[in-house]
Amino acid sequence: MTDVTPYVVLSAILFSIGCVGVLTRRNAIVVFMCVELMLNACNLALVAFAKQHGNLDGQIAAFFVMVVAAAEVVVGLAIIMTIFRTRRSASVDDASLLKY
Amino acid sequence: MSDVPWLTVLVAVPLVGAVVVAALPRAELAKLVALLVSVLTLGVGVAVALQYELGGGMQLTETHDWIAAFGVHYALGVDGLSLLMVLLTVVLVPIVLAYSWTHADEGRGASGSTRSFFAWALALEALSLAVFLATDVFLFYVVFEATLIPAYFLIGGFGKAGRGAAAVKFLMFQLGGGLVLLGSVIGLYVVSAQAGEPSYLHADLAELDLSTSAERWLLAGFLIAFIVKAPLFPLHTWLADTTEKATPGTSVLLVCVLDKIGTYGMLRFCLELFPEASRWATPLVVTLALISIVYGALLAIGQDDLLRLVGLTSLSHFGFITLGIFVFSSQGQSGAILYMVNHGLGTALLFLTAGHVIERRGTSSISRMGGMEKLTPVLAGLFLVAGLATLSLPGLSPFVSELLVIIAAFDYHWWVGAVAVTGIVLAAIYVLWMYQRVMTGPGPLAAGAAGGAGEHADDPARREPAGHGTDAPTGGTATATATRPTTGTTAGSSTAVGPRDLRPHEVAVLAPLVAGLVFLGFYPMPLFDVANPYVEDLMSHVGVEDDAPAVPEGTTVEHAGEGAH
Amino acid sequence: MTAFWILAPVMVLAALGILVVRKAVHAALLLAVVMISLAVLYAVLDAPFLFAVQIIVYTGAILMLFLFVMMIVGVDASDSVVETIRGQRPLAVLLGLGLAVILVASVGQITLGTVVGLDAANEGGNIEALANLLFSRYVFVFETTSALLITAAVGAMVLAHRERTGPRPTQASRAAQRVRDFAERGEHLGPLPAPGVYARHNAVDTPALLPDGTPAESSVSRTLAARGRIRSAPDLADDIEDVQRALGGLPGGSGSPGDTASGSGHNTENPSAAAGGPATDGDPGSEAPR
Amino acid sequence: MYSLSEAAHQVPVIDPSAADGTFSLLWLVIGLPLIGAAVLLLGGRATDRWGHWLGTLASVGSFVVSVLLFVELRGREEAERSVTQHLWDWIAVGDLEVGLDLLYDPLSALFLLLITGVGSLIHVYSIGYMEHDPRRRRFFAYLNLFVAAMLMLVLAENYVGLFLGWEGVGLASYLLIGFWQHKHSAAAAAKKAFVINRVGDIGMALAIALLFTTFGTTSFSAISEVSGAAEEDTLTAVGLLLLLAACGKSAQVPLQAWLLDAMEGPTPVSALIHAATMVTAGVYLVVRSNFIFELAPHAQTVVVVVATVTLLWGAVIGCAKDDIKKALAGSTMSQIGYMMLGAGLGVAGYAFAIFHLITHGFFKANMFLGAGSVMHGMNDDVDMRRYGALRHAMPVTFLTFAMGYLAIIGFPGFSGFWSKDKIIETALAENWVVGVLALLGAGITGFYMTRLMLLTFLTSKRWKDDVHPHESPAVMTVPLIVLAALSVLGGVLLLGDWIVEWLAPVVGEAPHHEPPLPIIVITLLTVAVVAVGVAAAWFLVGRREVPLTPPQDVSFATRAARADVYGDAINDVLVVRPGAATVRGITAGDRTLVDGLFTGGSSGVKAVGNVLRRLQNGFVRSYALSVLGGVLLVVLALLAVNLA
Repeated sequence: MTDVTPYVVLSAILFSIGCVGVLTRRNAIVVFMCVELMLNACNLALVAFAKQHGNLDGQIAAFFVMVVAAAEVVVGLAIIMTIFRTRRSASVDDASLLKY
Repeated sequence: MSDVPWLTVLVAVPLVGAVVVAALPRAELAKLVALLVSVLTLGVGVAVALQYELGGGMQLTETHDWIAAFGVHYALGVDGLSLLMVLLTVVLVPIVLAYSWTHADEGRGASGSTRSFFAWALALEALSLAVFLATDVFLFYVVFEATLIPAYFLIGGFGKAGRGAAAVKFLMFQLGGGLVLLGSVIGLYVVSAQAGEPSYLHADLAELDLSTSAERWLLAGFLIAFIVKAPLFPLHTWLADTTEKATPGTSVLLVCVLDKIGTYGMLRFCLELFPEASRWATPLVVTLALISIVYGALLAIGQDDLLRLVGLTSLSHFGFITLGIFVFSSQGQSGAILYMVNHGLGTALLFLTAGHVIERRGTSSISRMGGMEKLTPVLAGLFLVAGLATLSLPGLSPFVSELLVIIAAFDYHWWVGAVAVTGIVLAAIYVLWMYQRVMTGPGPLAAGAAGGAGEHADDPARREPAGHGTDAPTGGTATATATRPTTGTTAGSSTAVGPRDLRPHEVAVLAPLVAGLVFLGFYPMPLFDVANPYVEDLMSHVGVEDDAPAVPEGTTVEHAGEGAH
Repeated sequence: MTAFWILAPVMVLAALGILVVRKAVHAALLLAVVMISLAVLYAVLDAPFLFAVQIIVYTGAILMLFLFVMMIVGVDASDSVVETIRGQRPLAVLLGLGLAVILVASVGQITLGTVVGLDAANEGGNIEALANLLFSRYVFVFETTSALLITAAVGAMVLAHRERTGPRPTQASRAAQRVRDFAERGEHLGPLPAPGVYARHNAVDTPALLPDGTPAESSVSRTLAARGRIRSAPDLADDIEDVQRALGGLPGGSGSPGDTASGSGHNTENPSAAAGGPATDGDPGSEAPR
Repeated sequence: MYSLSEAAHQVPVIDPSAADGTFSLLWLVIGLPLIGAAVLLLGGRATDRWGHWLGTLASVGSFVVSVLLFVELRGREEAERSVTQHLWDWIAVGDLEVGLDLLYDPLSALFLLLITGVGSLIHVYSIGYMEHDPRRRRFFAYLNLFVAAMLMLVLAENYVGLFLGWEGVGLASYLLIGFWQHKHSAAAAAKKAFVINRVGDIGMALAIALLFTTFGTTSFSAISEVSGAAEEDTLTAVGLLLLLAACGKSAQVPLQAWLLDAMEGPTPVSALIHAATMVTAGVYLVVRSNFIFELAPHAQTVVVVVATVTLLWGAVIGCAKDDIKKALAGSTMSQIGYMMLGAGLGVAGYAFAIFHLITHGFFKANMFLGAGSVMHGMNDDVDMRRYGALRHAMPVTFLTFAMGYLAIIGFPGFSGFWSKDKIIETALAENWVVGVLALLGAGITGFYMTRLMLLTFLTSKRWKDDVHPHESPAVMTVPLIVLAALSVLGGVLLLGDWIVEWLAPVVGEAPHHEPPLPIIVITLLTVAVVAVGVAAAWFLVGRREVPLTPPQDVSFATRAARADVYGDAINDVLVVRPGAATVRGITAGDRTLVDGLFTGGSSGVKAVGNVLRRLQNGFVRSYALSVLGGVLLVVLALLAVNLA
C-alpha cells in the first residue's frame, strides 16, 4: 500500500497556510475562509490516518468536523453580517473596541 | 459526648440566620429576625459554656472526614481559649446588632441596605465562630479566608465616603496574609504526608516531629498572616483606614472579634504547632509588639478622626496581647487571653459610644467637637468609662490583663517591661485628650443654654471670674446661632436644644458591656478558671516554666544588721 | 499517488493565493479549488462518502454561503495592502513558517509503519460501514450534532434578523410625515416633476423647465446625474430662447423670474405643456400653504 | 552625705491575723461610700433631691465604723494590732496570686480616721458650698467614690490592691478637678493631673513587676518577711520606682506641675483631695514600704533629696501666688515635702511623717475650707489682692483660719508646731544640710502664710462695693470650727510619744538618737526662724499698700515663683514639645512611609499593569498571533521533552 506521509505533510502545510491567512487577512470573510482551510487540512490528516490504521473512526471524525464547520460558518457569517450592518465594515481590525 | 453536635449548631444558627435575613422582604422584619438569631446564638454559646468542663482540654469534639486524600477533616472542638473567644463573639454580636438597629442606614451606598448589613454581620459571626472552633488546620484556613467576604461587604457597603478604597485595602492586606498562610498550610500537608498518613487535624500536627528549618519556615507563614490580622507595627495601616471609614458597628465586629483571630492563631497554631520555632522567633515578635505598643499609642494621639483614633488604640493593645503571648510565662499568656476578652469589651464600648457621639455631632472630626458633656451627661459618662477601660484603669477589667502582661514582660527582660509600661502613660494621653476635646468645654450650644434654659440657670458658670459671667447671655446667643447651622447637618438628630442624650434603650444596649467591664475588673476569676488550665497545658507543651522568684516565700532572714551598715 | 502529486502543488498554490489575492471573491474561488482537490484526495484515500459530502456540503453549501454573504457585504470589498498592525505580517509569516517547519519535520521524523488500508473496513461498502459506526458507537454524538445544527440555524436567524422598532407606517402617517417635513425643513411636498415636461425634449435625461425657463434638476434621476449623463440646463435655456425667438411674440423682459404661473399666456402658448401638474402643485420654492 | 543610723535596727514584719468580731466589718468602711457612689451615679436624676444627704451619710457611716475598729484595735495587745480580711481572689495565674485583701493595722487605722473624719466634715461643708450647683448629686457621688478609693488605698494588703486604690483616687481626682468641665482650664487641669499621675504609675507598675519577679508575691506581709534576703540593688530599684509613683501622687518634684492647676476643682475637693488625703498617699506608700526603704539606703537618700527640693520649691511658689487657692496649694506641696522628708529619714522619721500628715490634714483642710468660705462670700473671686480686711465680714472664717495659720507656721502649742518641729529635729540629727534647709523652709512658710493671712483678712479693704462679703451658713462653718479645734489640738497625739509607740509595730522603733543640739535649742531656733519669716511678711506686705494688680518690675526670684519655678516651662521644653513633634512626625510618617509600603507596592503593580495592558490592543489578529506563538512554544516544549 502507499504511504500516507505525504498527505499528512500536505495537511500540515495547508494548516500553516491557513494560520498565516488568519493572521494576515483583515476581511472577516476571508479570515473565515482561512479557518475553513485549517479545518479541511485537519480533515485530510484524519482521513489519511484512517487509511493508515484501517479504521473508519478517522472518517467519522472528519465527518463531524464538517458538520461542526457548517454550523460554525452559519453562525459566524450571521455575526459578520450583523457587524457589517452596524459598522459598515467587514474588517476584523475595525472591531477593536475591547481593549485597554 | 452528647448526641447533639453543639458546635455545629453554634456555627449553623447564625449562618442559616444570615441566609434567612437576606431573603426577608422587609427591613424591619429582617432586623428583628437578625437580632433574635444572634440572641439564639448567644443561647447556644451559653449552652456550650455550661457543658464545658474546666480544664478538660478539647471538648465537644466533632470529627468527620472531608477530603480524605489530603487528610482534611470537618473537625470542631472547644477548649479554654476557644470558649472565651466564642463567648466574646456571641456576646458582642447581639450588642452590635441592637446598636445598629437605628444606625445601619448611616451613610450607606447603593451597595448596601439595612437588611444586608444584618445578614453580613450574622455571616461574619458564623464564620468567626467556625474559626475559633476549627480543630483542623485546613478547615481553619478555609473559614479564616471566608471571614473576609462578609467583612469586605460590611466595610465597603456601610460607612463614610472612601469606604470602598478602605475595603479594598483591607482585603489586599488580608489576602496577602492569607496567601502566605496558604503556603504554610500546604507545607504542613507535605510534612504531614512525609511522616505517614497525611492529616490536617490539629492534634495530629502538634505531634509531628519537624526539622528545625521546616518548623521555622512554616511558622513564618502562620506568623505573618496573624501579624497582618492582629495587626502589628509595619502591617497595620489597613486598620486605621478601615476603622475610620466603616461604621462603628462594623469596626466592633472587625477589631473586637475578627482581629482576635490573629492573636488566637498565634496561640493556637504558632505556639502549639511550632513551639521551638516560636521561641526562636520571640525576639523579633517581642520587638514588633513593643514598637506597636508605643507607635500605635503615639499615632492615636496624633489623630483627628475619632474612629481612626479608636482604631489605632487597638494597635497598641494588640501589641500588648502579642507581647503577653510571646514572653512565654503563664502570667503573660493568661494575661494575653484575658486581654483579648477585655479588649473586646472595652473597645466595643468605645467604638459604640464614639458612634453615638458622631451621630449626634454629624462629624467624626475631633477638632470640631467639644462641650458634649453638659448636654449628654450619660453618653459622656459611658464614653469616659470606655476610655478608662482603654487606658486600663484598675477596677475595670483591662487593668488585670495589662498588669499581667507588664509583669510578664518585665519578667522576660526588664527593659521590655519598661518599654511596654510607657503604653499606660500614652494611653492616658490619647484617651483623656480625646475626652477633653470631645466632651468638655463650653460646647456649641452650652452658652445659649446657660443663658436661657431654666435647668442651667444656676450654672456653675457663675463661679467663673465675674468678667465671664456678665456678657454670657448676649455672647452666648450669638454663639448658639452661629454654630447651629453646623450642628444642624446631623440630619434630624440635632434639634434646637442641641444633641440629645442617650435614650434608655441605647443605654440598655451598652449596659452589658459596662457591667462586664466592671464585674471582670473586680472579679476576673471566671476568666482565669477557663484560661489557666489552657495556659498550663500550653506551657508544658511548649516546654517552658515560669521563672522562680529570686527570693521565694518562706526564705528565712535574720532580721538584724541588714542593709549596708 | 499520481493524483496526489498533481493535486498537491495545485492545492498549495491555491492556498497561497488565498493569502495574497485582494478580492474576497477570488479568495473564495481559490478555496473552492482547494476543497474540490481535497474531495478528490478523499476519494483516493478510500473515503467515497466524504468525497461526496465534501463537494456537497463544503463546496456546494458552505462556499455558496460565503459568496452569498459576500454579495450582501459588497462584492467589491477588498483589503488594502497596507498592514495596520506593526510587525503583524512578518511575525505571522515567520510563525506560520515555523509551525509548518515543525509540523513537517516532526511528521517526517515519525515512521508510521505499514499502511493497513481500509479494504477490510470498507468491505460492505464505505457508506454502510460509516453508517454502522455512526448509528451505533457515535449515535449520541450524532444526535448532539443535530442539536448543534438546529441551534446554529436558530442562532443565525436571530443574529441576522432585523427587529422592527416602530409600528408599520400607514399611508396616512406617511402623508402626515411628508407635510411635517415640508413644514419643518421645507422638503418638497408633491411628486417630483417629470423630466422634460416643459422642454422640447421629454427624454429622461432632460430636465423639466420651470415656468421661468430655469431647469428643474430634481426632475431627472439621480443616477443619471451621478453619471454625468444629463443635458446641461443652459443648453436647454438656449433652446427655449430659440423657440421664443422663433415665435417672436414676446418681448425679452416680460418673463421675469419672480413672475409665477399666474395666468399669463405662457402655459397656453406652449403646446407641449399638456400636463397641469406643475401649475397646480405650485413651483418648487414657493411658499408653503399654511 | 546622708548616712543611715549606724545602730542595728529591726524591720518589723507584718504578720496579720484573720479578721474576726468587729474587724469583720472592715469591708464596710470601703463598702459604704462605694455603695453611696454607685447609688448616686446609677440612680440618675431620681436621687437629685436627697443625693447629698446619702453621700454624707455614707461617709459618716464609714467614719463611725472606723472609730469602732480603732477602739477595738486599741484594746488589743500591741503585737496583735494587725488584722487582715480576705474578700475574694482577684488575680491568680501561676505563682502570682493576688487577693482583694484588706490589712488593718495601726498605720491604716490612723488613715481611716483621717480620711473618713475629714472626709465627712468636707461632705457636710459641701452641702452648703455646692448648694446651687445643678450637678451637686454627681459631686457627692464623686466624693464618695474618692473616699472609697482612698480607703482602698490605705487598707490594701498588697501592692496591686494599693494600685487599685491609687488609681481610684486618681480617677476621682480627675473627675473632681474637671467637675466644671465647661471651663477649658478645668478640663485641661484634670487631664494634666491624670497624665502626670500616670507617669508616676509607671513606677508603680514596674515596682509591682519587680517585686513579683523578686519575691513571687505582692503582699506586704509576705514581702516584709523576706525582704532582707533580696539584693540591695533590687531593693534600691524598687524603692526608686515606688518613689516615682509617690512623686506623681504627692506632687513631688519633678512631677509636681499638676497640683497648682488642680485648684480648678471646687474648693472642697482641694481641701479633701489636694490637701488632706490623696496627695499624702505618696507618704503613705513610702511609710508602708518601710521594709523596702529601710534596706535600700540609696533610695532613702533620693527620697530625702526629692523631699527637700520639693519643700523649698513649694514654699517659693506659695510666696508669689495671688490666687488664694494656689498659694495654699504651694504650701501643700511644701508641707508634703516635709512629710516625705520625714519618711525618707527612715525609722526615726516615719512616725513624725505620719504625725505631720495628720496635723496637716487638719489645718490644711481647715484653711482650704476657709478659703472656700471666703470665696463663697466674695463671689468666687480668688485673687487675694481684691480681698483685705475680711475679718469683720466673716469672723468665724477668720478665727478658724487663724487657727490653721498658727498651726501651719508652727506657733508653739499648735499642732503644726509639734509635728513640723519633730521632722526638722530628726533631719538635723540625721544630716545637718537637710536640717538647715528644712529650717529655712519653715521660715518661708512663716512668710507666705503671714502674707496670705494679711492679704485676706487684715490690711485694708480692697474689694469693690458691689461685693458683699458675708459669713457662710452654719453647714459650712461648723466643719470649719471642728477642723480649727483639731488644728489646735492635734498635738495631743504626741503626748507621751503616743503616736510613735502606736506606729512602732508597723514602722519599727528608732533607737534614741541624740540630736547635735539640745532639743530646746532646736525648738527655739525654729520658732525664731519662723518669727523672722512672719516679720518679713509684716514689713513687706502688711505695712504697705497692696496694689490691685501685681507689680511687674519684680526680681527674678519673684517671677520664677509666679511661674511655678518654671515647672511647666521645663515640662514644656523637655517633654511636651518634643512629644508633640514626635507625634506629628509619626503621624505624618505613618501616612507616607509605612503606608507607603502598601501604596507604593500597589502603585508599582499599577505601573506594571499600565505597561502590560498595551498588549491588549483590541486586534483579534494580534491575539491570534499570540495564540500561535503559544502553540509553537507548547509544541516545541513537547518535542523537547520527548526528544530529550
